[in-house]
Amino acid sequence: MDKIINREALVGELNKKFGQCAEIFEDNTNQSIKVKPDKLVDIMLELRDNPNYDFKVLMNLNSVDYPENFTVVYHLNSLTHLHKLTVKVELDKADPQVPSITSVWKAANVQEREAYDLMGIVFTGHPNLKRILLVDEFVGHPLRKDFKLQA
Amino acid sequence: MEKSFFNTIADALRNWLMNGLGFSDTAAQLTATAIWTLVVILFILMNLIVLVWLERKFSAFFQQRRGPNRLGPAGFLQFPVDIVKVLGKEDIIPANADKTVFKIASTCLFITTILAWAVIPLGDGVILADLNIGLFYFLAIGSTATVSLMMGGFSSNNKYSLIGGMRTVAQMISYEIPMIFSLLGVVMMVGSLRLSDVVAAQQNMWFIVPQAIAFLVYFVATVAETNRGPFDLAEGEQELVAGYFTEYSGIRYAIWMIAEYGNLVAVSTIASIMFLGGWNAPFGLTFIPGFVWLLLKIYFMIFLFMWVKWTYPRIRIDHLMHFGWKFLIPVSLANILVTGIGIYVYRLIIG
Amino acid sequence: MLKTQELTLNLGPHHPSTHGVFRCVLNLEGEYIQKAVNHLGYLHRGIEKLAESRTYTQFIPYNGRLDYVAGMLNEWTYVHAVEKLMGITEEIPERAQYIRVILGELQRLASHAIYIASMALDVAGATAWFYGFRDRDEILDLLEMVSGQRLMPNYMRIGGVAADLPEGFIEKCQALIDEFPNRIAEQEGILIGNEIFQARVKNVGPISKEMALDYGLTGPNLRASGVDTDLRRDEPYGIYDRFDFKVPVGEKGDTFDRVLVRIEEMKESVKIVKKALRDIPEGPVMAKVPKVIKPPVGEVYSRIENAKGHLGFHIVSDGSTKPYRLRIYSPCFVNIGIFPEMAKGIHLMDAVVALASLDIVLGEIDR
Amino acid sequence: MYGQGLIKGLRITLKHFFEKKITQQYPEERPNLPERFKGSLTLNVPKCIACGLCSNACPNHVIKIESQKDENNKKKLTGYKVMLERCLFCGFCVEACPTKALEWTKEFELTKFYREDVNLDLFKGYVPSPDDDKPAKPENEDTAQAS
Repeated sequence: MDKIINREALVGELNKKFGQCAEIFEDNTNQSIKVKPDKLVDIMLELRDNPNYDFKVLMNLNSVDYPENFTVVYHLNSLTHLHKLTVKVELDKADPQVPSITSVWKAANVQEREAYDLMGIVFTGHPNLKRILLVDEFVGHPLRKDFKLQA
Repeated sequence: MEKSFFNTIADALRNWLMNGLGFSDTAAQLTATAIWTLVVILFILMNLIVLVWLERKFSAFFQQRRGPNRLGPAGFLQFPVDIVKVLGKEDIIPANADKTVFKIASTCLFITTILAWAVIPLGDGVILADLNIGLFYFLAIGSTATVSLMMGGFSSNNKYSLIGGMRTVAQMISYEIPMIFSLLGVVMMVGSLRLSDVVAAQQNMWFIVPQAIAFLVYFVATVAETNRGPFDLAEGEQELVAGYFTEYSGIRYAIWMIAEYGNLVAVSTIASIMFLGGWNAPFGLTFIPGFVWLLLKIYFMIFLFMWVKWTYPRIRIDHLMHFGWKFLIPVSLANILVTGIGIYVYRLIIG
Repeated sequence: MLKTQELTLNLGPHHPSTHGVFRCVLNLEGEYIQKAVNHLGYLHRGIEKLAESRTYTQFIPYNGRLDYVAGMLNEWTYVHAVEKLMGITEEIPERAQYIRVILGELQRLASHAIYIASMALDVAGATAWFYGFRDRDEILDLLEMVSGQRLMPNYMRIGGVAADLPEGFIEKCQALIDEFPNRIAEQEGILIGNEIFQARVKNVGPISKEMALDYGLTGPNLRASGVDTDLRRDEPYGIYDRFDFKVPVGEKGDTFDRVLVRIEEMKESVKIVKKALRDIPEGPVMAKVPKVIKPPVGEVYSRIENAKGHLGFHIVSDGSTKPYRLRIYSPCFVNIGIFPEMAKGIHLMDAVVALASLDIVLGEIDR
Repeated sequence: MYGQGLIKGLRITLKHFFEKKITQQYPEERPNLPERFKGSLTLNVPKCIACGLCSNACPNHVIKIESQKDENNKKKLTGYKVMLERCLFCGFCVEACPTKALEWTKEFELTKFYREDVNLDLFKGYVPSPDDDKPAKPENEDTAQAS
């Protein structure tokens, strides 16, 4: 099974360092934290570079269209400690904007473009935020729940 | 014996033209030459039919497949049928192509191939023009083939063709040199550029024995000269789709193929003549005519070409250049030096 | 006035060596690449959106359409994710676990055989290509025997596998697995040991350890760069903790290392299948799961070691019969992101080889 | 020594040159298909109880079932269509069938000249009248044959 990181300590240290930006997110996986979008890049850098966490790998970058908000989900993995962490950022339904973390992991580049393409989340500071899978003229973002499917 | 046989036919033809039809001497000579040219073209085409079939069969056998086997015995008639198909295809000329050059490029290559065949003997005395500079003529004509490949590459208005054409020029010019140098050793030993003299000098020993290195250099250089794998960079289908003939279709494409296979047969024939004793029969098996021996040797060479092509991956262009200039040319030059010393020592001993 | 200019070359989408409909715009200086830009999406089918209108069981066949040369592994990833979401990973019957390992490793062999084969074709070694596809075809025959299909098996089920192994499978599989080391040796003889091939692939497109982690490479590509990681060993799923196998790791991370790592991995896979065939117990192949799969509300991110890298499924369940959101982390999609970086400054011929060495499958990239 | 690999490669290809060839001569030599092969679909009509489970199991909704209630208030099949052009060949329908009426055949040459011909009409046209108490008989003998 996955190794569980001590989230209380992690959140405490993050909050101490960057000021009330992270909190524990309760779900069934027991490895999620929720952070505020404006401090995201700093937190990710800390998570990557601090040897206590050492999250060298961005496993997955996902975006979910919940009824109340858009959530961008970052799955992190550490090759040395073999523990995992899920970082969630909740975004406003009307104007989903989140800072890009391409400067932290280049792996985020294509995944953020995909999230922009299919979910319509704007990653500010992304070097090349264009549609990646769909054509440039495409209207709408298919993975949103309000996207009308045509047979 | 054989010489008389073919010469008798030629003489009979000339006599018949002059006496029977009342041609003048020059006219009879010209007509006989024209007929010979037709025979050569026919020979190339016949070879082509066999070669395309062989190439497909051999590649299939190397790959544990069966190859063509539907039309005719063992699929032998597949190629004639393909030719008919190709003739029926639309002749597509790309927009903005240099139309004139595009049209004549493939024919130019075919012409050089046929011209090269003028001095290649297919048996004792079976030759169109037994020039005293036969080998020189062959090499000189062979190097003009580069121009037509470049024409095809440049005129197609296609980036892949352009890169393919550029690669061809670089490659063929580089590999011309070791090819010529490798043949020089043989020429030095014979003391003549006439191909029939070269064959005559191999009565007792084939030149592959004293000139083994030259044979290897020649083999590698000709693989590059004929644009066959592992040196088929000009076509380079993995990155250049089909190289200089990407845009060709129908009969023009077929002419490229005919010329390429014609070149392949030509260089194989030269190899057989220069190194494998030409129409001399080995082990005293003289009851088989020399013409057949020569054909066997040619096809042995072609088998070698195909074997290599269907085993090796393609070499990279810079490695190709390094290999040509830094390895093959020094080796062939050293071979010339050793041959020269050898001849000098031999003369010193014999007196 | 003479002047020079950069040549813009469209590599693809219909090009022999882009392994599908991948398009790359190259800026060439001579034949050296100055800049490469990826263009994806020619095969986009919206499988993630499709999943939202299919039940959990009904989505299984679509996995074969992702990475169509390793369908069995994809299905395994998906059913493993759903099982994890439902919390029934421990209830899968022994026999089903062994069947999954056998078929998964066979599929990995098939996928790597294709990798070696297409690598050979991209350096114009057509004969080695045929040998690779011959080996792969024999594996596919086995998969067909089990599942009825060669590429899209639809054999894994949530809670086990669809049916027991057919009669005669064990013997046939044993025969093939005993023969397979010879096949690998043949590929090593005709391709890997060939000096021309080595000259073509050595020092081409090297990826350093840091760069590989930064760009999120996974699987054999990451291991070739010298990162010692394998999910089968580090986070054993299924019954992989019972198998003892080496994890081959490269040194330089160049194309040759990527090929070698896969060749070594094939040898290890053969060992795993051999042991699994020896140890496979009798018994049921399906756990007791409800007919209608209704996972509890929640989410799961589960990944397993696919042939191309870590294939991950992030499934968000709202307690209904259909996934609320299903995200496929596709290894090829992320791996291809490094190609523009790799291609910078190398020769056009090398770019084709470097692209092939990433082992991309467009069905998975574009989803 | 440099060149060893080259010679080894030549040896391997030469060995295969004289080996037995492995290509299947397809139209004459039929492939030996396994028992579970998923080719075309066949319906054993008398067994079918028109329950609709196959239609429900299908991810792409390619199966259309028409049925009528007979005098005993039992469902009777009046039409069974498979839009094979959208079929994934996943086999969920065959697995779902409670009476094993729907089965795979080993027929794999499914290409047709016209697109409409691809779709299967496994059962059609037979509308049982109230006074007809004989079991439903397939009209299209060759496609609906019980295997």
